[in-house]
Amino acid sequence: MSVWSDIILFTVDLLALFGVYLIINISLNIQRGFAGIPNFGLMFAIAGGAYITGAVATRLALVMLGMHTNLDPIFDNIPVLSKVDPLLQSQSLTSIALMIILLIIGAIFGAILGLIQLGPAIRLREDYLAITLLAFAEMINVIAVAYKPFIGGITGVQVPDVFAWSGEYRFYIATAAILVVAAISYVYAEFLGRSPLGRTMKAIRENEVAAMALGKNLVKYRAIAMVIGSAFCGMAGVLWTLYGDTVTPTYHRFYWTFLPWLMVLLGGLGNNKGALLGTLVFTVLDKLIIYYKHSLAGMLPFDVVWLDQVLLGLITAIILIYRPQGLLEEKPYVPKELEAKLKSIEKK
Amino acid sequence: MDSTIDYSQVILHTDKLTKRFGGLIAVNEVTLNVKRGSITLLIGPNGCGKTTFVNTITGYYKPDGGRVFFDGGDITGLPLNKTYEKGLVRTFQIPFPFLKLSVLENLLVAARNNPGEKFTRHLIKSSWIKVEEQLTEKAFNIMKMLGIEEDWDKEPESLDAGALKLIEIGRALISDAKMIALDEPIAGVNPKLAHNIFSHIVNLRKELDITFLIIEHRLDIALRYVDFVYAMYRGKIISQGTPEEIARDKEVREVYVGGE
Amino acid sequence: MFGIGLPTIVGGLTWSALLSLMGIGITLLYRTTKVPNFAHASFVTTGVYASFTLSLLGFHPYWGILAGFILTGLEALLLFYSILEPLRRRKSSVFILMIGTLAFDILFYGILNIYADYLQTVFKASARAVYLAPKDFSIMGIPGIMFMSLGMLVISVLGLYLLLNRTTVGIALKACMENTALAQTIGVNVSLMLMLSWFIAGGIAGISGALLPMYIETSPDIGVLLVAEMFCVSILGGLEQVYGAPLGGFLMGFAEVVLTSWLASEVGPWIISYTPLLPLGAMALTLIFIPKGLATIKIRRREG
Amino acid sequence: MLKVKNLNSGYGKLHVLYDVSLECEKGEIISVIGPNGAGKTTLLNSIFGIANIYSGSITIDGKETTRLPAYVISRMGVAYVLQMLNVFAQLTVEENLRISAAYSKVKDINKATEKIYEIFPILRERKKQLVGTLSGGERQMLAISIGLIRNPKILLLDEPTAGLMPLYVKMIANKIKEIRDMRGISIILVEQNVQKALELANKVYVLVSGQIIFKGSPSELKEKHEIMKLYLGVGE
Repeated sequence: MSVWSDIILFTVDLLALFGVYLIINISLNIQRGFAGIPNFGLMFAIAGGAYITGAVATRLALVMLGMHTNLDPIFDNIPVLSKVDPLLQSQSLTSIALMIILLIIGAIFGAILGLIQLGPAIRLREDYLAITLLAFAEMINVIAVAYKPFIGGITGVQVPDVFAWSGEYRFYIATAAILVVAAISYVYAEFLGRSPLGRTMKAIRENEVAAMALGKNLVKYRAIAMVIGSAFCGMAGVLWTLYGDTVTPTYHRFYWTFLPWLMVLLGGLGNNKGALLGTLVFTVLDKLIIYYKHSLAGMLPFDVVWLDQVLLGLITAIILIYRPQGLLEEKPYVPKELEAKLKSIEKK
Repeated sequence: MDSTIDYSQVILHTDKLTKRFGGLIAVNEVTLNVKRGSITLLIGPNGCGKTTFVNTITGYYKPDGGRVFFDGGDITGLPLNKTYEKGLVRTFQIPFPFLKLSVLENLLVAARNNPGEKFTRHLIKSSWIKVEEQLTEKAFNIMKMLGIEEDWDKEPESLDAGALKLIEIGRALISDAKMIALDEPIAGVNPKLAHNIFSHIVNLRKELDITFLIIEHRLDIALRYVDFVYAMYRGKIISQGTPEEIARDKEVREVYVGGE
Repeated sequence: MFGIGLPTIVGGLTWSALLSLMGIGITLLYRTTKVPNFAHASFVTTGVYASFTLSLLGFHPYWGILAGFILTGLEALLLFYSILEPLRRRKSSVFILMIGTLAFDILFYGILNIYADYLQTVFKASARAVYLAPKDFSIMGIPGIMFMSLGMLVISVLGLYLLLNRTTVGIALKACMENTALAQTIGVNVSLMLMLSWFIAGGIAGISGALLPMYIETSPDIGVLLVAEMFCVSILGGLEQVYGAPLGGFLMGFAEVVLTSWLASEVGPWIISYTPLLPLGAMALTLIFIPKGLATIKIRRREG
Repeated sequence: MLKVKNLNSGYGKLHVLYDVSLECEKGEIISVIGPNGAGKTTLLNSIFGIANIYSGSITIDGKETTRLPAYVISRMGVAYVLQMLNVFAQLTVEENLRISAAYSKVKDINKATEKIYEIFPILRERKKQLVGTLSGGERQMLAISIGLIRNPKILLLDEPTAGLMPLYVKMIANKIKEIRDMRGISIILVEQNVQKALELANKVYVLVSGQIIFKGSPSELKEKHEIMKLYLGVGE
């Protein structure tokens, strides 16, 4: 019994992390894999989605529940939530609606942040661009820490628990919500990769000059890729916040920019299946290390979590040197829906 | 403007077009006309400014002086993608294939006004799949004509240099251009294929009413197929005329074969 | 002047010198290998733990300058040989090389943390909050770290200048920076030159790291925390000029210490929490608005 | 002196040269001509160890050099004058010459520099100038001098007259002959300028689409009207 519940807990925990990273990695794959934009500031939109949730979720819940209070939802966060949460717990539909509205807000806010990043993205060369976007992303943390009315400074805020209605199944439902969005982002990215829009993005990635000579407006397509990608990142931030029902301005580029990059490189750029595989391999590895942390802890004179970094660094270096195309290589797409057409032409 | 020329017959007209790189004047006040429906050849030795000329009219470079008129409008200084929209499409001397796209996709991506490319419509497959099918058919016809239809699903990486040249030309053809500027379409191509390419160009001009401006090094092959020739040397037009006139031109021959 | 006291000026000078030392290596490596080196983070942290270890063993922490230089130089060589050379041989893009330095940095971040944990368990030392300033000397009330950091900066810049202008090896290194292909044709062993530049750049980063705990409290995270700022210093100073980094370092160091301290007294102390925006914003703006001077023009020109 | 045998080479997956063989004796000028993109520069890059060699062999004085790194080949007495970016623009003329001499077997650098100035007097006038300020022709002379000062056995020249004014073309051509006669070194000259190439060469190779389609003396090539017309764009 306890073994099973352990396994189930492990799996649910793993799936939540996997789902959030899948959304982010798919987004990176659209931006870098398809459109060739080396977004080293993924964290910008992810943290943006998370922080905007912290900033508006409680206010929004008050409005949706028709509650009035003189307390400030940020500075008097706990007292306000102690009134909001019990009410929300009994209203599953309002909770779901709140979640969906927050997702939309997160997507829009993420997209706006993506457009801000576009400034450097159309001007700079790859390596400089990466550093600039990285610096941009760091700034959102500085502001979130310094400007207290946003999400309460360094201590952060709690957000209404939109999954409370599911009681003891809360984490299952929350995980399911993450997986649904992850599935949508995956299916969408697959579709995009086969649409003329995705094809044009790839053409720009392959050769900017040739794409321009074929009439493609580089800025426009970069903007589209940034907006789509950043919207997904924003949603990932929202979901991660709702999953843990709290947010602090401690989003770190290591977890929210570097890891996604390494996972996508591991799986293979420009290929959604690769992104999926890379995410799976990494999250399983990560969770296993944490899971076995305690059994190893006595044997080693250091915290086992650091092995995570050592392994990750090693694996990435090995992949870069020995299999730069990743585990799954990008292949040209042969359109299935056009197959009938192709056959009839070939016969002629 | 020159009063002896009928400008309604001219699709491309440059007026004292100039492009400098630092102290070097790569294109020096070049004035030339390309007649609608013609195949016009621009020749000259290496480094004489031919490629820079094409780069400047199509907007890869911004000119430092002079104007470019195309199809009745002023296109001076428009960027590459805008000159494409006006109907002026160019190929590159070194082929720039999209390496991770199949040959078919390389052609499809070059098509004009594809509704599936629009952010607002890409999710609605029914709005673009018809166009996509038509384009596929068109692409196949072009590939057949160029003799690369066998390779339609291959990555350009696996093909030889000649085939890459043909993809480059195929992309220009599918774009419904009014005029195509070909930058050394037969450089590094064996003579038989080179003649084939030129025969195709002649046919296309007849069938599709496309104007061609061709930059070439290999006069022997090119001269047989063209209507009018400009010869360029050190950034300037030094001679112009029919292929016969050019072949007889003393100055051209001296420059071209590397005399002093 | 503006009511700023001597300690602020001393702090500004020290911090500027330390930042400059960190930036020099990034610029040097960018000039020779064309790669923005993310591993500079762990280079600096390695320097920190070099002097900390020596102080645990009973030496004066300033011996860490020497140890940090050598150790970190070797670490840089390890990165060069294990990751960058194989990638360069495969003709990987600069971007992939950059990811390579990131991978190495993450690997070493783990190793340094393991080492810190080890010191903590074995020596019972506070290896996650390293602060060695109490061991520093002082001259007329001014902490020795100011003299040491400025001195090290002068030595590094002077040393680089002499190397690059007065020695054959240095001129060959300069030749490599300008045109690797041409340097090869005149018989310069390019990979040896690159190796040299990695050793020097790593070594100087190690020196800055060794000095760091004499000025601020450090931890295994210190490099990661400072790496964006290091890039900022290097980029502000201009990546095309090896000696540009100190310019960026002093601009940044003074802005951070002196300017904010002045602003805090004039506008209010709340402004201090926005200080980190300064380097980040300055870097982003430099890159976006004056990329030309930094040779960062986007469009790749393939033919003339 | 130099023997290239059944060379197949290129860059990564891009196969450029197919079964190319070439021989060069001491004191000879070999011209390699052919259309754009035929693989002429790749041939020089292969000899110099920059391109990827798939099969075949290259020997210099009987010593195999096929897979040696460029700087080793350079120190064995091969000087390569690149077509473009062939001088250090941020160094002075003299620094350019000295750095090249410093990495060769030349002992007395001052004497070697002096010799170069005798061949190209204009460089003496410019010796303190930054190379970025030189004219195209002067740069080309410096580029050749950078190779020459190393006292090489073999000099590889990649289109030394491309894009130059006719005055300089003539001058450089004369210098190339002078160099051969004076030092008895072998020169492999890659040219687009067919006339010049034929005038200078003892032996000519015509390279088309990565293959040698002709090998012989300049006068023999002039008889081959077909080749001259089809591939080189010369003749009626």
